[in-house]
Amino acid sequence: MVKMTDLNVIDRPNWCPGCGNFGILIALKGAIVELNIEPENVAMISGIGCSGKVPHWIRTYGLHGIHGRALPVATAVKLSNNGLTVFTVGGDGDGYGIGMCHFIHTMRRNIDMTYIVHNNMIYGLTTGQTSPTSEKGVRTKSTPSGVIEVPVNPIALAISAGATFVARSFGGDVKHLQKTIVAAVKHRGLSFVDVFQPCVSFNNVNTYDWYKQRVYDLQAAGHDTTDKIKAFTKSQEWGEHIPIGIFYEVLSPTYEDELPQIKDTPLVKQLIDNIDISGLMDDFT
Amino acid sequence: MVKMTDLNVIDRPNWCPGCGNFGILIALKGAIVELNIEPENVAMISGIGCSGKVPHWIRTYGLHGIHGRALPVATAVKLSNNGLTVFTVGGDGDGYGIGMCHFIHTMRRNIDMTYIVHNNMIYGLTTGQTSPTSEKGVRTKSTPSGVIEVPVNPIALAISAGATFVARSFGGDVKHLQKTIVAAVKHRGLSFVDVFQPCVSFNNVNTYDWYKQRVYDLQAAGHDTTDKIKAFTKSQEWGEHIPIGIFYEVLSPTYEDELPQIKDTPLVKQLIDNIDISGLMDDFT
Amino acid sequence: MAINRLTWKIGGKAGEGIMATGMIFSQSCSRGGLHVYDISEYPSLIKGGHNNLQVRVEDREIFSQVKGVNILIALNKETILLHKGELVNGAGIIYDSSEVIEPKEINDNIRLYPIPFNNIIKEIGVQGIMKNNVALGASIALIDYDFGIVGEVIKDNFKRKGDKIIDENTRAAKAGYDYIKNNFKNDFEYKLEKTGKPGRMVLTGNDAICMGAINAGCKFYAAYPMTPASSILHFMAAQERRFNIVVKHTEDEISAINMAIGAGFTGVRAMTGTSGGGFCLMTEGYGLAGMLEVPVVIILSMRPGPSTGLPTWSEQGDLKFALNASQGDFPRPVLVPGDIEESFYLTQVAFNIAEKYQTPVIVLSDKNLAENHKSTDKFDPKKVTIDRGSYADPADLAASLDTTFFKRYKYTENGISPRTIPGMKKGIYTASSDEHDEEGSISEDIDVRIKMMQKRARKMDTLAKELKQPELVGSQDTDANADADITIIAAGSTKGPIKEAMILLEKEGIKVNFLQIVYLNPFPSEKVAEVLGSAKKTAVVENNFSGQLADIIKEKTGKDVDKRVLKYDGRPFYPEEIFTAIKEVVTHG
Amino acid sequence: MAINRLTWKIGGKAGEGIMATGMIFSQSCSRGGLHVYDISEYPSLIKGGHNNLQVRVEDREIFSQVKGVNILIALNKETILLHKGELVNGAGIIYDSSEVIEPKEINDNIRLYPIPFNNIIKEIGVQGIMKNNVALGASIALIDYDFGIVGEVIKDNFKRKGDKIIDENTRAAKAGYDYIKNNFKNDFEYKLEKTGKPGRMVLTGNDAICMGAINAGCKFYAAYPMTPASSILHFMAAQERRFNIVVKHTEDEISAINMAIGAGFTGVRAMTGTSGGGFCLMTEGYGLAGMLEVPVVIILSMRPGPSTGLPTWSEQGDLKFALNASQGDFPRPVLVPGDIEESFYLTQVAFNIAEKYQTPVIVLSDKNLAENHKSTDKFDPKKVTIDRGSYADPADLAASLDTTFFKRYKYTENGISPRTIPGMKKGIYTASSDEHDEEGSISEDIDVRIKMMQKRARKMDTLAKELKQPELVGSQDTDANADADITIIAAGSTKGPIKEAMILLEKEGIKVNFLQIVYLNPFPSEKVAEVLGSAKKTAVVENNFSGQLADIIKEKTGKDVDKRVLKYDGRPFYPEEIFTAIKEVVTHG
Ligand SMILES: Cc1ncc(C[n+]2csc(CCOP(=O)(O)OP(=O)(O)O)c2C)c(N)n1
Ligand SMILES: Cc1ncc(C[n+]2csc(CCOP(=O)(O)OP(=O)(O)O)c2C)c(N)n1
Ligand code: SF4
Ligand code: SF4
Ligand SMILES: [Mg+2]
Ligand SMILES: [Mg+2]
Repeated sequence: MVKMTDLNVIDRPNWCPGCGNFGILIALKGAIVELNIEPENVAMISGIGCSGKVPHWIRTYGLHGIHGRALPVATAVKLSNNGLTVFTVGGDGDGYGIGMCHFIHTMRRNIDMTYIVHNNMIYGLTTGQTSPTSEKGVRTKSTPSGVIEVPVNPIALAISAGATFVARSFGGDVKHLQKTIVAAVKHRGLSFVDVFQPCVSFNNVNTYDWYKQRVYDLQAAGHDTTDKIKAFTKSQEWGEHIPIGIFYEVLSPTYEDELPQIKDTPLVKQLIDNIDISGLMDDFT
Repeated sequence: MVKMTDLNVIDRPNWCPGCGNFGILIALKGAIVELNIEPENVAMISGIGCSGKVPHWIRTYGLHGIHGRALPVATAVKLSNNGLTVFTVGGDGDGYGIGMCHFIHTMRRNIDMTYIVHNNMIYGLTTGQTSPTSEKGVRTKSTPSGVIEVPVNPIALAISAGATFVARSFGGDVKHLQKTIVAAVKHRGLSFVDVFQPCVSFNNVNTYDWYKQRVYDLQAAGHDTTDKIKAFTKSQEWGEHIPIGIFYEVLSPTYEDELPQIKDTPLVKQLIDNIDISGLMDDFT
Repeated sequence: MAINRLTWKIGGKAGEGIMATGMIFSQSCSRGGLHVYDISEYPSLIKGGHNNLQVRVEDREIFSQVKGVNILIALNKETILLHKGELVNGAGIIYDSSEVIEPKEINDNIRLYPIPFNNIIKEIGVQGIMKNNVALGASIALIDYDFGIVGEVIKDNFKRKGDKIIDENTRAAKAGYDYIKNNFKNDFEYKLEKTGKPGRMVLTGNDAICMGAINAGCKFYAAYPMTPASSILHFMAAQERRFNIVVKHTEDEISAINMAIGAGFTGVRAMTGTSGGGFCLMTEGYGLAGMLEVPVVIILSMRPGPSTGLPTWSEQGDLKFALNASQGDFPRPVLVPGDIEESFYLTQVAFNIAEKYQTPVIVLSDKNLAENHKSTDKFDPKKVTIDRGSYADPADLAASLDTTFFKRYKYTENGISPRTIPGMKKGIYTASSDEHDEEGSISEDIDVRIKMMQKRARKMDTLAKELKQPELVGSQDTDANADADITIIAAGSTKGPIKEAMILLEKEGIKVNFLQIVYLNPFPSEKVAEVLGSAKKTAVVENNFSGQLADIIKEKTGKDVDKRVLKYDGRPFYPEEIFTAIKEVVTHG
Repeated sequence: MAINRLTWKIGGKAGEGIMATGMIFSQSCSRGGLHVYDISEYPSLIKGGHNNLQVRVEDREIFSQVKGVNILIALNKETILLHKGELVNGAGIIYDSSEVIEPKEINDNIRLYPIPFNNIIKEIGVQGIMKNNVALGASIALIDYDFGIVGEVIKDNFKRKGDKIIDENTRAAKAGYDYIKNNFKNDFEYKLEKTGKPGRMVLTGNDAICMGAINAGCKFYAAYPMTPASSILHFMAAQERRFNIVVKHTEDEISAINMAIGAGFTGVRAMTGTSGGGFCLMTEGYGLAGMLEVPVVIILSMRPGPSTGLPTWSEQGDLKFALNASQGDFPRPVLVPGDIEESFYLTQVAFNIAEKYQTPVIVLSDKNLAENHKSTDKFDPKKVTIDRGSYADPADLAASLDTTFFKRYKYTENGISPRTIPGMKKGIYTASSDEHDEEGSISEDIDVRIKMMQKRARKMDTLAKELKQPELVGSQDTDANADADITIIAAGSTKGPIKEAMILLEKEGIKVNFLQIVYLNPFPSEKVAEVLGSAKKTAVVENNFSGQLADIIKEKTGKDVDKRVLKYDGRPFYPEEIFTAIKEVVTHG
């Protein structure tokens, strides 16, 4: 049995005291323990941002890459060794800003892995600029006169892009989050979880309280997760009441399912020292 | 009055005979004539692809930039001279593949300009690889065993991203297309038009006939363009019956509206030789 | 007793307002007519890690930090442990009296000034975060500086936050001041006195770049945040309405440079700024601007790579990258300011070159230059005249046909073609990333290709001819020594410590000349070759691992420098390090 | 009468099957034991623009095109007008008899073979598109070659399309063949005869790269289409199920390289391929791989820039870009194959270097090498042994703690640290783009930074030591001339025309040595300096504007070559051009 301590590292996370990332890290570890996945069979992939540091603070294999590019890395990790449980973690800027191209294309690929976005509606690590999820009008270092564009709606985008598991949770509710992550990992195919994450240093609007006063659980409310239109409709709710939980879940073949190349043996375990190209050379003669 | 011939250039487009781009070019010119916009006040911005060559074959100002990056260029052209009518034209690979990040972020910006995608569901200029709009299972040079992921749905994505004018048309129906482009240009804010464009060289599935047999006009069918959920629902229709026309249109302040910097004078017309930074220097003393 | 010559340092956890307090100190010194140079260190995290800021003050112009701290404000114990080694004899530590400092922890010659921060704060009824103001005030008392100036600076800095905040900050500082005056003898060895001369600006290289850009008429700034270029975005954004600039925080750096290109194409002076990782994403657009012949200014502010590297530290590791980024050969002017004044003036020059030569121009800075403050005389906003380059002659335009494109890429002797912008009647053309003929139409013709490559390249020749070769100088910018023992060649922010080191070397009787490379491209090969040919000895001083400038020098002149003085731990050079290295070369070869 | 020594050319509109027809001709010659080298030209559009393909055939190994066409198949009139200047005396033109050719349009010494394509096609009842087969057959008759071989090649090529297609193609070719035999005298001066020796492969550099990659165990290929690298994607995709490779056409090049990094990190041999514009987008990932020490092979296939440039033509304009891409200093091995064999073997070497040195490796090719075909002996798949580098010792792993990360970045003498991959118990670590310590944890420590930079750099030193310096050769790969008049230095695809030019020069009594640079980095400075020091004269031959290789040589050795022979119009060198340029240098300096 995997224990919480198996996932601990010696260094303490250097996030600001009170940062919402702490709760997410706990839920993430909790989910891995609950699912009983050996740490060496987990790959934790991230880009750059406060949230991107997660792989350094959990004892699994990790890759802390470049800003916005974690999903392609994770995709290849999974395709190279489909025996691994692969997580991608990162910020809203990382995933919905600079990484938006990969976000949409990964959603339509249905690789069996889990993507968790620490959505604090701000650029934390670069000390407080607007993020794609910042609300219209918000004043930040890079938008001192207020954000002009409307925020992205990651839930609606993921649904529109073809994701097969789309959920939202809240870092301030570790239980809900852990449950959601467990469901995400169990889902066969790409699972996407947008997580509300209070940033105590640069976002003094969307605080723990702000969320607590607004979030309600879709599952408790009896939401039908199999209906795409209803899921989309729910994704449009914002303001006084904000839904969390699973918006949409549907089963369809994973990307790996359609690759006979890795049906029997993961790529990484295939022998490469006896490849025979003589037939290939004949083709050119 | 602007005439069709004012927009002609000496060179003939070097697209394959029968290519759907010809119809789009005619409709585009027709729309500019119909709207009576002086050619020198039009900026036609494109990336790379067969479709990306449009600026070379219409006598307006043009910029034929790099693959997938036309929208940021166009955005800045408009913000630099908001007196111009700005078009972005390009392919499905250009716009929905490599350019997806800019696509989503431009949709939420509501700059008053028009984006037309020549959607041939294939990479034309690079001789026939899969595009993000290729249907699942399609065999192309880059996917000889068939495309695995589900296609992107540009209409659903644009709606989800916050676009204020979302339409689809068909290059085989120049009248419909011209009407749609005219409506797009007249719309105050970002207008997005996905155009079905037969590629006679590399896409022998989605042919003129294929489209003709399937498309029906949303406006003729009495679609309510102001309802986002209905628009999204319509965006999900595919197969035997495929809607064209305006899916969604809503009025909201443009990006430019919220820039007092350019309220009176476009940036390009502001004098720069008498800027006084002495107060700024005082701030640092 | 040392008057007007000290280094003041404050350290504590990230998020405790170290930077703001340091800024107040620097400004206070500057307003008293003193010169300051400050440098800050912070890790890539928001709160809790160790931050520090060090201000050097003198009554002559100073160009870098130096070794040896005279007064250390330790907001926590860690600061003492980390920095006690930097303290000189007679230095003082201001710290929280609740911390226990064992005698063995600290050198006998160091004076301790424990202060009951919490009590004081409680007494005067302000927030705990004001601790650093108390400490600041205490330090002012210790060095016997004019508290009135400090009060004014606090007032100005918190103007926008309202009277209450000003009052609290001032009271906190005053309480610290009084505590020292009341509880300690006035025998601290290091003092500051105001000079009565007017104050200077206290600003960073990034501030200067922004002022330069604004003064040059930059109307469009698009960028994605990246240390150490983010503060340019913040500055420009803060000024967007005052100076009518459109400032856009874009979705990524690809968008940023393509927007800048769009603006440049439309006739607006446009700029973008980033660091290495973001510049990677801009390289394709960089080449595009080169091909379209669209003016764009790119601020590339270096930090240590490879990859994310040390994101909040400094390096000059992107010289060769900047010079060779993007496929193919095209004009790539690269300008390297060495200090804050040059950051201001060269940014303006960059805009002029960009428009005159219709090409992207890189201004290469680094974190040291970008983020450290220096007291600086006000700039001369009229020194660099705006040159918008060659727009198409209206007569030519009127004469051109209605059916063809304008010859936007006309072959000319100097390589520069007449420019039109959208909106100009009869100036219509398409700017194409494909190779194109004079009218901008795509062409694969051999003749067109050759002529167009040559035309573009000629712009660089023209520019090279226009530029003066750099001048060799002696210590303190005097004429070069005819019989110098060694010549230092360098580019960028190492200029400051080099200037300081030259003073030290001169004192030891070592005569040093200095050749600053401001244009990395077009490179002043002639002058550099001459110097390398005639100097007794030569050295480069670079903040990178491999000696990139030395490599470039060799590529351009065929000559090796005798010594590569390199530092690549993310920290700037101390003058003393350069002094030692150069002395070693001179004395032992 | 010239036997087994001719150049055959076919031209027409894009989309008319020019390439396929040329391929049949080349393969037919090769199967007859002859050597072929073909080169195609096409514009960046799909149909209608002018395409042409030229095949040179001899009974000795040949390495490039030469000037002078002996037989021209003109599928349209434009082809005649464009290429008539290339025809030698006695050459023949096969063309549609419905085209009118005025006597003044064509030289007297050219023979005309008008063929009623349409009639023939109608008669035998095949599609119009088969016109080129008719022409092909006609050319076979003219040169008196064995039609049986052509029939077999057609059969093999259309195997997958079914018997009907095979039959139609064969009949069309036969009809053209017969038409010539029946209507013209058998007096054409240029003939081909099969040699009875076994046939060779006819393939491109890209084909060879793919075979090399597959043979090296590449299991993951991610790319975004871009000429001239697209055909690698097509090849790998076509073979994905046969060789169990995951091939991904990604959303962009950024994704492509990051996927390759993900695969490399997981322990799978991975590759990506692109051209300049796409490589721009990969530069950030390139640096990432350098920092993470993850093996990745990047094929950078050059075409003329800047920007989109001439997308379907060739250039060697990205040498300095490849060497300096991405911020900071890190090991950047760059390998440059000069021909098809080297494309095969060096790709395998690249995988070995990537894994052994845990670093990204660039294989630099160009459109000429990537897309032109050459008849080539079968490769030796056993020549390059797979070397997977140093994985962590299981004993070390077992001994390591459960609470710490594995020392994945251990400081070692040769710079190479033991590697673990996900799934390995106790090998757990995080690969970080931030500077990190031996365990991969983020560190901003001065000492760690310095040691880690040095560790990474040492890998390059170790590699440099492992490599042999290149050898100087004489004409036809003989030993170098002791008293050569000149030494040519070059890298990449110019090798072919240089080898041909050397033969020509030798015939004129000019003795030439050749030094091929295969490793642009680590650069063989020692050997190059020695050659530059001892050669009577030196020249580089490069397909770019500025002489990038010559610049690199100067940076590395301090020495100028005497002459930069440059061509940058997108076309490859003709041996004759090199001959002339070199002769000029030798005779007039
Ligand atoms: C290419 C590139 N551009 C910019 C940066 C600088 N940068 C680092 S993190 C970050 C954004 C952080 O915001 P987010 O992704 O929301 O993460 P958070 O810190 O809020 O968790 C940026 C812009 C970078 N590292 N790389
Ligand atoms: C960065 C970059 N990658 C790849 C290419 C090669 N390329 C040119 S056009 C194109 C795709 C064309 O497809 P699409 O955008 O759908 O346009 P179409 O030709 O179908 O109109 C590609 C991949 C490029 N020019 N730049
Ligand atoms: S800046 Fe915000 S997101 Fe980053 S560690 Fe601090 S609280 Fe968390
Ligand atoms: S390849 Fe397709 S899209 Fe391109 S010009 Fe030909 S028909 Fe049109
Ligand atoms: Mg964030
Ligand atoms: Mg397309």
